[in-house]
Amino acid sequence: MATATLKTSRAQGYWDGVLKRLKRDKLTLFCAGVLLLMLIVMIAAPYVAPHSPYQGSMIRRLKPIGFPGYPLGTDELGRDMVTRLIYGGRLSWTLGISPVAIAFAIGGTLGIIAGFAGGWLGMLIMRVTDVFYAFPSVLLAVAISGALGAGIFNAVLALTLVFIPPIIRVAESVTTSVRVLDYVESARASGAGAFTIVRVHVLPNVLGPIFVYATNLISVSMILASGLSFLGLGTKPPEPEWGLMLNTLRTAIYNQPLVAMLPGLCIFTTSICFNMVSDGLRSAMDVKS
Amino acid sequence: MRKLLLAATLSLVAVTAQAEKVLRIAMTAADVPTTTGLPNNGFEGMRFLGYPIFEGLVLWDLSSADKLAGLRPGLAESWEQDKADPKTWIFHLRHGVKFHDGTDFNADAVMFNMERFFNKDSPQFEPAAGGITRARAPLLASYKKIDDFTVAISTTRPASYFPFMMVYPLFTSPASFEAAGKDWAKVALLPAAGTGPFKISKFVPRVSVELEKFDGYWNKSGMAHLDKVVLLPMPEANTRMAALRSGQVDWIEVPPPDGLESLKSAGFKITTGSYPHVWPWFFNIGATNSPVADVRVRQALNYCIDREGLVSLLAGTAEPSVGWLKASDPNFGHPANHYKLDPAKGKALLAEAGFTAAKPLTFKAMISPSGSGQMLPMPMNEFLQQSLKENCNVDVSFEVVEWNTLLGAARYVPDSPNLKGSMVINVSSPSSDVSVMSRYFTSANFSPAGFNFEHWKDDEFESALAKLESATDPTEISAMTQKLHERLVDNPPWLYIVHDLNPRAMSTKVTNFVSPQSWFIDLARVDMK
Amino acid sequence: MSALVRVRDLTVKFVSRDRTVHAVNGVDFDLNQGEVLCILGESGSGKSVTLRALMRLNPPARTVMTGTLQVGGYDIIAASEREIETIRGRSVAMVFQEPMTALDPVFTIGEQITETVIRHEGVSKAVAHKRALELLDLVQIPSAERRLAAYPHELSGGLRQRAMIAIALSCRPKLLLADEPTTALDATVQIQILLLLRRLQQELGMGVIFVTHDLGVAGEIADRISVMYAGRFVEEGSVRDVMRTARHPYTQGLLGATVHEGMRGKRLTTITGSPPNLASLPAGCAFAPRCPSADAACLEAVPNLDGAFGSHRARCIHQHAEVLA
Amino acid sequence: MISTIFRRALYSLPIALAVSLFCFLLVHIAPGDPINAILPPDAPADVIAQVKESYGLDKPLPVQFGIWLFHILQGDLGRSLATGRDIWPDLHSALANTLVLALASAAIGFPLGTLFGSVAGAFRGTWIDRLAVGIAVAGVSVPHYWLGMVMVVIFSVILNWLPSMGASPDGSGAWALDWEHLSHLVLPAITLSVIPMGIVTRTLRGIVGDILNQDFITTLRGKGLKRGGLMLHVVKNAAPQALAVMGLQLGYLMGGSILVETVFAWPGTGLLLNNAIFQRDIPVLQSTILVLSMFFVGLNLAVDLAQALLDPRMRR
Repeated sequence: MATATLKTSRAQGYWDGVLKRLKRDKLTLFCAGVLLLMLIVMIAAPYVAPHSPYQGSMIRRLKPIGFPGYPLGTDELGRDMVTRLIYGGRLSWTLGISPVAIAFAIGGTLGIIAGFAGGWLGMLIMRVTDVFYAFPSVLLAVAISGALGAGIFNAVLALTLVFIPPIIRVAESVTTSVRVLDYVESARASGAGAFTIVRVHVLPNVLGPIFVYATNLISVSMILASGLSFLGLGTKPPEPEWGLMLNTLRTAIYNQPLVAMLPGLCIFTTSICFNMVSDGLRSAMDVKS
Repeated sequence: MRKLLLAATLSLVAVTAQAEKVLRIAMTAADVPTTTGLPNNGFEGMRFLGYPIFEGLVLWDLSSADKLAGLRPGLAESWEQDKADPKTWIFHLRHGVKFHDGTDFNADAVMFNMERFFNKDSPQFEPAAGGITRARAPLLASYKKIDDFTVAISTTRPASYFPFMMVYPLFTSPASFEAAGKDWAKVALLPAAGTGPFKISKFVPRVSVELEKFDGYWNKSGMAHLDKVVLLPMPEANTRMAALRSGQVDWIEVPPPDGLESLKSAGFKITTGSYPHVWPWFFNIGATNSPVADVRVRQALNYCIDREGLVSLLAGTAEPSVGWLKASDPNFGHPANHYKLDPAKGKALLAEAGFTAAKPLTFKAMISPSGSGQMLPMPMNEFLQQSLKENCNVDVSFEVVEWNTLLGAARYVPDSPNLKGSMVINVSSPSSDVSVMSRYFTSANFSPAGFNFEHWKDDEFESALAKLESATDPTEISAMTQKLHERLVDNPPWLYIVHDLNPRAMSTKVTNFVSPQSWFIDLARVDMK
Repeated sequence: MSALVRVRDLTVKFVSRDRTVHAVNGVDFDLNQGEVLCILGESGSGKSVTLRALMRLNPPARTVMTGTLQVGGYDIIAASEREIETIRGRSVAMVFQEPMTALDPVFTIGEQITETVIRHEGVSKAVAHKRALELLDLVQIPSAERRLAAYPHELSGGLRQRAMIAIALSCRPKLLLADEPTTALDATVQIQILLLLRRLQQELGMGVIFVTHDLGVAGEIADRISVMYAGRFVEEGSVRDVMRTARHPYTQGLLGATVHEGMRGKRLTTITGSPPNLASLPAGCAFAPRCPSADAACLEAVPNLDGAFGSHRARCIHQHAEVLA
Repeated sequence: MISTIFRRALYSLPIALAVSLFCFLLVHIAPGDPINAILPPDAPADVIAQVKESYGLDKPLPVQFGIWLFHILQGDLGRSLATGRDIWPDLHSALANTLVLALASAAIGFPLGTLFGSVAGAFRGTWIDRLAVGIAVAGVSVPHYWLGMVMVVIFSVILNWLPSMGASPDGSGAWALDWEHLSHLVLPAITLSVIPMGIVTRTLRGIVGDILNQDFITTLRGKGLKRGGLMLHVVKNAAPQALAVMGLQLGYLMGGSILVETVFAWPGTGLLLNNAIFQRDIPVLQSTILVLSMFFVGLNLAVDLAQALLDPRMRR
């Protein structure tokens, strides 16, 4: 019990340090701010969006940026780009974050089990992971969602499957390295149950690194998801989603190049911000620095 | 060393090519259609790797842009229905026709190819080509050689429109099969020989195919003007457009509508032409509790969509469809319903069928993000969704599946779980002649056995078709055709949306191209400056 | 003959965006040719930093040094990067604590010795190789030829440290710096390495500065001892004086906490508390918070390093001799 | 050493098999039917049944998989359902094209990434570091198919400097080392190189930074080594890990070019796979994925080997 309290207090100090380091990292804070702002706008979409995301008009189609009433122009069905981009962000974010979140839960669990239990169970988990590792991620995502067909659910499923193996690997290696640490060994020696050891000693130490790794995958997920939509394997119309918007606006790239590039720009910006925040988080959590 | 040599030869070719007239065409197919004489990739495959190289006994008459393409004699100089047996047709073959490999075309060649398509026990049986041909000529029952230049072909039942089915079996030189060691897969890599105005001179799998003018073509008035045609598969519309604009090709199939304006201003020609193509929604009439089982609902929906708006979305590359045939077609007939946007009428019909503001009509449509002949399915369907909602308060949701899956769905039975409850599927289709009509709409062809996806059954239609099949008098045939079509309009199995206008974009160097009212074109007539 | 090393009021600060660490706060000492000084202290006392300062090896971007620092006539603080590179390895060489990490894992021992020789003496590879063989003999590594071709991980800890010493001696330096060179080794090997160092020092007549936290080791090898605490020398004197009559409570605490001869029959004691935070040092005696005999006066100013015993001095206002019999 | 390689090679076999099985199942759980790639949509049921029979598609799945495996073991990849042709020649040329593209991208991305990463690692915390990291993050964050489209508009359509699609002029398919051919490679290779460039930058920054923090660097400085001598040590220490990352990235380039190949109509494995997926051309899909993943596994093996050669600690 005493060791547990000691650990908590040490963890407390550690997180204070992380927070302090984060506060000093202006770039990370700025990116986090951009993401937060996007999130707020997207949540408040029904109140802030100037038009309906579905209401179009043939006379107003493909208007340029700065068209009166439509600051970012209109799309191929005459729908307001600002509105579509805001609503599109909702889906793009969902598609970017939820596969990583699910994969974090599943892959993290499996990886910790594999790393902690070892033996045949760990072996089995890791060998199955190896199979998925023989595919490059883009290939795997396209193959799975190509097989399952278009749709948000299938896209999330495909991406989740793509992200589970790498998360398992990270979780396994982090857990293995923690498992052999002295205090875990001593807890083991003092007869603590496996569950208690995992909960008290392993989890607090492995979740951080796995989490940071997972945040890094969000931008990958977002780009892959939009790529799927781009191939026609992601979301279904009329739901706005950045990748899908990019796909349908693609043919307008010669008439309204700037409008057609907007969804790509949104993906790019969001992805950069997620990457920056992830990097900032990692270096803040890195005790060495 | 080999590479160097190759580069040297290539640059040599490039030099000599300046004197030659080489037309480079970007197709929409994802792959080069098969080259053995009966191409895959649907009618686009037939358009580019079928008719220019291989020919049928009967051919499409593609000389006029003003009327729906009819038939003309091909490898058969003439044909007639056997007076004694209306199920048998006698074809008199053309003399003096040579395949590209120099061998003669004769009745033996016809029999060889018939066996190739229809007899699965023959050494030359080619399953894919056979399947395609059997699907397009389902009435064909048997064939026999009468003499070296006469063959008899029988049908399962008398059908006045049978010659329309004989445009599809194409003829490949039997010698080319022998030369390739009796293996069609090897024929593909080049001894393939047809009788058409072009021969295949080079084939790079999945990349390109090159056609060369055939100097020994039998039809001296139909000789090719071009020296070479290079066909490139480019499924992405933007890739095609960029390829045209950067001068990599001279001609692209189906430029994206939103790119037309910029192509025009960049100095490219846009050609459009009416042809027998419908972009519809198929109604799932046979499903349990189908809301579209009620004919009033189907009519109502035909009054609720803004076809003109859709045409403007497509930048004029389509025309409104108010029936299976175009309104200008002599066989259109005089149906009671004249579909146009009429929300009041649509709402009234819906109300009669029990769908009101309190209980709006709601259903699901299965669509695909792309597909051959599908035009711009996503924005078009989104537009229809909006239009139905605005005009008649109809709620449509989409089940988006990939094109191959959608094609498969068209053969499911109405209550199949694979349809995911869809009451509508969006598959574009040809509407060229009665033979196609019979394949799509007779109750004998209910899915899964045939292509009557809707399980649409109309007694008047069936009896008119029976009369037409056994008729020989052209005026009777025409009257019955009109009758058939009237039924298709008044008791609509489909939501008629638009007819494609088959847009093409080409450089100004390309001359002499007319857009015939057909899925096919006559490449031999095309020339270049 | 002037002193080999002359250090006056040396301070070393590590400056980063969030804080400044005062690692060394005014150190003075001289070292003559052939003399062995041992700097004794806990980890974090600034002893390693002082040692590295002598070669300007602390991280260049963050380190600020002031004071006077002369080694073999060179002004280390003012020297150009080029000069420093010539001094390093040639006039001054260093042996590190952990030979496993201090040696480049992907280069053979031979490569690591010869590159130093070639760097400083510009000799051919063959000559350098011959020198390397001699050096391995000098540090008593058997089957030298084979060991030259070995990678660090292929050697035992003792052999690795001998190789490390060989590298340090490769250009016959006048001053050898040793940073806890025996800490990472087994006890038996420790003695061998200490004896080797002592022998080499005498044979080659080098000045040696030896950093350790181990009193026993210090007694074994040093002529003089300086005890360091919180970046300052708190006591200095000959080995005999410091070991026998420690004057600073901290030194006394260290001695009390160590097993050594003359301790028989006494209880081991410990120093309570923990070392001060070098980012915010107290105004007075840095050891006061842990000192059993501290009073208010201790907190007023940093005591001077002096005493009435000639060269044996301590930085404590209450200093009194506790003779350990 | 040799036995390790042998063991690793053997170990990759079951992986390849599992991969094939996975592909096989993947295609079969999908709703689409390979028959749609062969026959027109309105084919009657009996025609469908007959064609299925002649392609063996009517047999139970395990039997189909068994037959396929049996042929694979004999080195026969089979024939495409869609084209009826042997798969190997098509796959062979597609692999060659993708390899050309992957190598070109690697030739752009790896040196740039190495440069940016090393410089960033050596100058951690400075503006140089931040600039390099910025470029790297931009590289991994940009939707590269979008970048490809934008580049086509600028360089092919507006400026007309470079071709927009295909691997060779006039679709001749042959490859040669002249500007005509290289010009086709430029845009897709650049597009594809941004991701490995970013990843290599990030990794090398970490590796170089770590190495520079190692104790032995202090030793080396203590020996008076100059910057050049120090660099040699850094390079030799970084090489094994850097190589591993690059090997993995080359593998990803080989298998991950599907979107870029689609945008540029580059006749490589990505396009082949894309078609195979959408046409449900099972034999092509299985063979391509099998060959690609074997390539991937082989590449990993080669990387391990090279790593062992470069890193004495890994030699056994």
